[in-house]
Amino acid sequence: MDSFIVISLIKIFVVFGALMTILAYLQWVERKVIAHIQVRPGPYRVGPHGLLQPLADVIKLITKEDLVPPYVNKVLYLAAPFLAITMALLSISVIPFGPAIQVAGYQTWMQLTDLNFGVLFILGVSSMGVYGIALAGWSSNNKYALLGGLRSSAQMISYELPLSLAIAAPLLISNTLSLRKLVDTQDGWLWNWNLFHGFQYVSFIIFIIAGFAETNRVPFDLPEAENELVAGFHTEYSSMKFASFFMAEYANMITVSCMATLLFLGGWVAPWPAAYGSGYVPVVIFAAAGVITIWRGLNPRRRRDRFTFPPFGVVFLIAAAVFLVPIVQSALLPLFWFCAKTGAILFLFIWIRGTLPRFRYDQLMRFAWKILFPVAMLNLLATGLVIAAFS
Amino acid sequence: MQLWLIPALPLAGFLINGLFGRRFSKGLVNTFAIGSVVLAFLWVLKTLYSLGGLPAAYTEHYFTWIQSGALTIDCDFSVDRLTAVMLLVVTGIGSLIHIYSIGYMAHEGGYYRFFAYLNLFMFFMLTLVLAANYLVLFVGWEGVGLCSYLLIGFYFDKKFATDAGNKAFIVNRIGDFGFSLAVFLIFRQFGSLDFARVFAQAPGAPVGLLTLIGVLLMVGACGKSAQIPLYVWLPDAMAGPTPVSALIHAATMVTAGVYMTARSWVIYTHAPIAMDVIAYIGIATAFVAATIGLAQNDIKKVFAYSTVSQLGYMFVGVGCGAFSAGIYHLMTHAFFKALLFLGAGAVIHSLSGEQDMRKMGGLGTRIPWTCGVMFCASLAIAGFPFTSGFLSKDAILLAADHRAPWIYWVGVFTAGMTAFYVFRAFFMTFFGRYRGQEHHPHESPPVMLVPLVILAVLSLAGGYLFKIPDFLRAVFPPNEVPEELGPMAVASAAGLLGIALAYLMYVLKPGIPDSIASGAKGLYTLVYNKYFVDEIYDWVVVKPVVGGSRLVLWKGADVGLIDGIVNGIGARAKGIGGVLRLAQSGNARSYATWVAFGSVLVIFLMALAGGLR
Amino acid sequence: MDLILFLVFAAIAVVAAINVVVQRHPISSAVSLIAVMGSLAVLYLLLGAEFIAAAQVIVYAGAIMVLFVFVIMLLNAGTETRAGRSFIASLLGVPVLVALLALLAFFTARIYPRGTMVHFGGFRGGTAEAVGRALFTTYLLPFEITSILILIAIVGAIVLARKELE
Amino acid sequence: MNLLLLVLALPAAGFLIALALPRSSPASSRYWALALSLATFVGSLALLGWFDRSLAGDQFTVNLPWIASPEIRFHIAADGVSLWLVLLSTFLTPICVLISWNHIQSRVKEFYAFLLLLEFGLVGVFLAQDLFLFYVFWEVSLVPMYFLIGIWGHERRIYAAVKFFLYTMAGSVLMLAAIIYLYNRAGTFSYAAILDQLASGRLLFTPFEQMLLFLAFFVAFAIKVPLFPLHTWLPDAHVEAPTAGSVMLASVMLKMGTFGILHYALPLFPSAARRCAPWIAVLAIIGIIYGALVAMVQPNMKKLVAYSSVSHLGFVVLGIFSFTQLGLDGAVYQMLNHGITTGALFALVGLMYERRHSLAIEDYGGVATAAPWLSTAFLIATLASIGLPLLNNFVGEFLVLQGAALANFTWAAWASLGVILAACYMLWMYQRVFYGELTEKVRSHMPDLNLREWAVVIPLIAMMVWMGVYSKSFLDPVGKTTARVLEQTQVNVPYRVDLRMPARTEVSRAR
Amino acid sequence: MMGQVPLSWFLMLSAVLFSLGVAGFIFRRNIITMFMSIELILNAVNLTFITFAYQRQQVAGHLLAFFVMVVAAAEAAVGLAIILTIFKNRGTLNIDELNSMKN
Repeated sequence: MDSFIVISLIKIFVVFGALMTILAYLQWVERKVIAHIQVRPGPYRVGPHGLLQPLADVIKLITKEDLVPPYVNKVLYLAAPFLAITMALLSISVIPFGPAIQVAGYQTWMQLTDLNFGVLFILGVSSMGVYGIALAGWSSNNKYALLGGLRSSAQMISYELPLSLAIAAPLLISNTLSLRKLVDTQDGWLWNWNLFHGFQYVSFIIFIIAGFAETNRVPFDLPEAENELVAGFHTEYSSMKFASFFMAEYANMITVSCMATLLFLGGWVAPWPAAYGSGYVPVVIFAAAGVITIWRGLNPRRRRDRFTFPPFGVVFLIAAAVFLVPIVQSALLPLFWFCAKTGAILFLFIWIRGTLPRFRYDQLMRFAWKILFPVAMLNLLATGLVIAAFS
Repeated sequence: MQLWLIPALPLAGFLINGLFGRRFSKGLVNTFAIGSVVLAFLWVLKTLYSLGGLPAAYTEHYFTWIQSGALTIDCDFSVDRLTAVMLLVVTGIGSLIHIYSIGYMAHEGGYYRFFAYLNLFMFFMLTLVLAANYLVLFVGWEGVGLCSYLLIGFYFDKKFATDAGNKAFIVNRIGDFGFSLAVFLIFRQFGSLDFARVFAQAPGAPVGLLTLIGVLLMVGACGKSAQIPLYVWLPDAMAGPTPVSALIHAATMVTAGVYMTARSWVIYTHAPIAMDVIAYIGIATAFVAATIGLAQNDIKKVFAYSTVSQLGYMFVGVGCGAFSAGIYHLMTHAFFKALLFLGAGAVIHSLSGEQDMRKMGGLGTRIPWTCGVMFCASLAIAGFPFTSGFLSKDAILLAADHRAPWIYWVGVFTAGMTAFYVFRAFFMTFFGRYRGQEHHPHESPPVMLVPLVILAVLSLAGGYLFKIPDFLRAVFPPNEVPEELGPMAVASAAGLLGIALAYLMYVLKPGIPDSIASGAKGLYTLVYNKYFVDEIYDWVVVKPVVGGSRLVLWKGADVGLIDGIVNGIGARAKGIGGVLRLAQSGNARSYATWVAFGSVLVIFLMALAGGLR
Repeated sequence: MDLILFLVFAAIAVVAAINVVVQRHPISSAVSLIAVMGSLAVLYLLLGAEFIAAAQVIVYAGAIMVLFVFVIMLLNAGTETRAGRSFIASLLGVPVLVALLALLAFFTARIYPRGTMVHFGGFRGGTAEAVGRALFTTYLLPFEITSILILIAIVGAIVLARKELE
Repeated sequence: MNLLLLVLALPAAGFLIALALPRSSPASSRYWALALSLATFVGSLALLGWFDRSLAGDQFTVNLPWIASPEIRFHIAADGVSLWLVLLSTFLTPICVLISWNHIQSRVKEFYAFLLLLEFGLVGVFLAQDLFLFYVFWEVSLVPMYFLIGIWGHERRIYAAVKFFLYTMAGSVLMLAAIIYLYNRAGTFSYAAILDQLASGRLLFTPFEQMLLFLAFFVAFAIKVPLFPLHTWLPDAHVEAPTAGSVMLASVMLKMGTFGILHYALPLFPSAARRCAPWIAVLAIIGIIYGALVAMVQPNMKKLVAYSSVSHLGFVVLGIFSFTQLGLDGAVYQMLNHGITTGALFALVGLMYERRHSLAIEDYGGVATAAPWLSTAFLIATLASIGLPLLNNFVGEFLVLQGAALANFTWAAWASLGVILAACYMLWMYQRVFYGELTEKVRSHMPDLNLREWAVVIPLIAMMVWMGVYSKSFLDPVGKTTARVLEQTQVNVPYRVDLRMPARTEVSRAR
Repeated sequence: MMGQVPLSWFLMLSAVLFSLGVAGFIFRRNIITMFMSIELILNAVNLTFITFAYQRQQVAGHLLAFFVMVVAAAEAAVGLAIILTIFKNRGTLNIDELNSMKN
């Protein structure tokens, strides 16, 4: 009983810390990726390859003057970012990163808590996420903000339907609402993943698109369209409150990616069974990464690389070594696969932001209602029929 | 034998003229109108000829008109001697008057309409006389009423004309009321309406019922033949063109009542009371109408009232069992009264529309032909010995004498009055000086004179040409009245007296009438105003009915009472919406409160009802 | 444990509900109502109605209330005006409410003097599976009918909205 | 394809088509309505052709299951009476279409849609053989009339429409209650089955029960007829209704009531009917005289004709409750006559309204000079309606009165007063409207009939003459059916009260 | 035993919420707020359903609640559309100014 609470608290701290850093560095990653897409170095000054940039940003945001404009509805103005971030983080709490592990004799799951209706929970929480933006837009008593809020709420309601429908299909296949069981049903080869196993390509794509919309990412970032709405719903926000909106956005991205992973890509399950050496993939990858970095460090293109790359390479090699330790393997391998898949989807997010332009609002809505929704519907119907046929 | 052709021909004339007459020339209209009637006349002659002496009724069946349960109304025509007489009178006189109308109506508008109506009338009249059962007779009965309505209202932009038309139709309707009731009773009693079957069973029927039937039939006859109390329409009917007055309101239609009662003689002979009623009504009408006739100044009115009183005579005849005498007088009356009217028409025509005798006078030299024929007619109606009128009237009076002397005496007195006022009119018109404004009276065209002359001959000699009583002896029960000279002499004497008196008062000493009038002022005004009968009817019947139904029934009962109740219920229903007016505040929150209140109440009641246990 | 949960969230619910009623501004009421719904969802969980709880959050809090907020924002409805008054409401309202509450309380107290005690997991029939099964077997007809109802509602809403556009 | 179904389906189809037609081209809906109504009429003529006049019973029966539980069947059939009433409605609908041609300018397609729906309902009412189906059609026919009055009526249309609706509903609710009670007792809505149970004595009502049921039915029908105290909706409805509405209302709709009495109230509850007969007859006679008197003083042509309808329908009721072959035949015939004649009158009044835009009598005068043919047609209609022989009404009135005389001579005597008064009010109106000096207003506003109006008038007049001259062609089937009704009303049910009326003896003697 | 909640408390809670909802409906003038009060009432009723479902250990109550939600959703869609229309036509959301129901 008590141990349960203790473990839960520990897990909470661990996950929270990890999540925060990930959020911070996700920003860094995004800037880097987009920079390289646009063929420029990106953050480079603060720390090696700007690795300390997030830290700097955090300091900046915290130390910035936190001004509350007059004529705003105080309570809601203050509540909005809090609400946004809370809802964003809340959904993380049911997401499993990996299977049960043994820590100091305690058997626990790599998951804050398991609800056997976890998917519903996430849906509910994410649907609550609207309020953050909507209230922010409304309470800051500014017509751009209001418009942003309106747009976001409309957009989110609209895209929540295809999202849910897209989710429903894989749920039908693996016949559970518990994220954990969801992963278990996709164990084994990668053709057991719902994506391939149930031919859920359509719903996967729909899910990704709707996910973009839900998280107000490009090309669906109408609520904060700078050139129309001067940054939309968070125009009036500054410093930490502004940051919390950002964090909420990235947290949502992570949630969506995790959901995608769990629903379609088999969660932490390796593409093929460990018996066939899937366990050595991370070793190989990290080793290769280490070798490459060291090689790049030995004959650098920039002066600094000579000092920065070798340590990285060493770190990678150590990581590779760690993956060879049998005790931790059970814990790390699933985590690796999970992060890999999630990371891939996050990269997709960033990549698309780097490439696609923004929709026009009516296009957005028409797309949601006239294309996504019917297609999702049909897909669900087809899936249901197939399942009914084969069971 | 194609009896149906007889009415069918005028009907065809009516249809042709009625539908296309507007586009026809007058000649064409005449051709169809007169042609059809004359053809009908000829066809009648041929029929009668080929039927021979008509020992018994000859009937033709065409189709079944109404068939329902036990009731079967066939469209049958039948001819017996009575019908034959009527046919001859109707078609003969009808043809003459049609021909006369050519001249008379020459300058009137609605030429084709006039002749169409006349033809229609001929059709219905012939149907009436040809009918073999009461309902077909009723068809003609109503139809002639319709035509008289149309023709009286011929000048329909004149209100008095249309009023007269309505009056005629409605009064007739009142008569028909009695007639139809009689028909119902007849069917109820005999299970049929065919004359043959009815009369065959009549002897066996209860006398009371027969009497009732007879009286009701008489009511119908009163309407149609302008007897007391329903005679009021006839004088007004003079609003129509004069030929109409001659044909319909003198010669034929008004005699339909007489014909009908004579036709139903079987019923009457078994219901003596009914016959008495007829006789009384007849004599009373004859007398009253004659008295009114004494004081009229409108020439047509005079003849109208004389018609009424002559009809009275006919009913006296029928009522006294001398059916043949009645029919006899019907025929002769048709001759001379038609002649009188046509003559009057000619006078009016020559004075271009003047009808007031006080504005006439001295026309005898100006329009001698007219004067002559009018004289013949006057003699006939006055019962001058050995004229046709003399014969028929005496037949009636003899029968009356035989039945009830007092009727006879009244009749004689009436005859005297008749002679007086007819000749009064005659003298006022043709003798003395011309009193109208300067104007050149012109003799009528030959197309008008020829019929007049023919009629004149008939009214003088017609009684001898057609010895109706002998001819009808086969139809009617023997009613042997000894040919006594006394009554005849008295009657003709009365007539001559009347003529002499008129001559005295209007030719020799024109001052007398006024002195008499001023002498017996009350009496004179009473008579002059026709005993105020119209006014009395107006005050007693019309106004109360109309006013009553407007104020009491419509505004009162309908709108006030019934609708009041209905709307009241409606209003109450509206009020039920809320116990308090408050509940209708249209305020949603109040409504919500009421709902809440109600639910609380319900819960509470549930609690009381045992939620507590 | 359960007791604490109940008390906490019941308290939240009641306070928020009061807030719904007393707040002058519709959006504040809306937010409070969301709070009510959230706490109710928790109570549902406590009662073992996990599916309904989720549905409560998704449908009510996530969809319906969003609509409300959306409309409020769209109409930019300010604090309500004092114009107009309902005599009846001000006259009968309070007593009626008191009576209503009293009656309801009385009945519950009377009928459930010591009804069953509620503890988490006391009822496991509320899983999505159970609900779904019931929904597609016993209650299939009403379920279909609700679909029709929703269709009608959609049509009606569209029609009204279009009319509003003109 | 059963003819009845065809006759019933065509108007329904027309209704749908009319709705489907584009609002933009009213002409198309006019032509469609005309075509469909004519097609319906032709169909009903075929009905007439196939009808076997030698039978008294139902023909062209269609009996399909409609509602499983409680078992309600779509059971329609035609007998000698309903046949003619169906023909009447299908005959008048195209005429209504024609008279509304220019009269209706707003919401044309809806108007014609409602007109056809009305026809559908009316035909259904006359054909239904299942009590519930009958009730359904009854209400179906009520609705479009409500809208016809309420939308296209004159000034006080809403009041009139609501009044009409409430009156009729009040009645029909009673009837519904009675029908349901019957169902509870008989276990079926099928009219034939119920009659059969009654005849075989399997279904017995206590006299009281029967009286209540009879009254429930009768009041519903009497309101529709309308019988004397329940008539006040009629004048308003007529005055406010558009011409076509008045025509359909007067000519066909009122017959629903009398048809209902004849077809349902009598055979179902014979003894109660016979016990009530004297009272109802008295009411009918009051209606006759009262309606005539009130009509006499109306300043408004339509109101006058409306009240005259009250009077005429009084004859019908009187005939029915004389319980004699003649009376019943006359009543049915009078229904048809009144349909034709009053229909014609309303149509003509409507034509005059189109010209002069007034219904007030004093706004007219001298029309006969301006429009001779119009006034001729009106005169013929007038004469028909005052029962001139050789025109249709005479036959009906004569039969009714004769029948009444067989039943009770006093009734006939009183009722005959109505005939006199009819002459009074009709001729008086005719005089004031058509005769007299031609005023300038009238002259300028009164063109004579045009071709379309001829097409309206000619058939009506032709029917008047035909029905007046050769009634045999109509009375045969009617007689068969009425005889059956009469025989049904004499079915010897144990508690049958013996009727103490001269009628029976007279009838037997007349047979 | 300790730590458990009497069933009736849930019912009490629902009663309170219900009354609050009614109060909101009666005393608020803003249509939207009144509408929200209705939702509150519905929620209260749902709570009752769920509670009874627990007491009777039957899922039926949940279904009722579910249907209530569906209906509420539909109602919200239409109702809000109506409110929009009203606002566009009348320019006010105050129920007391929308008294066209009066005669």
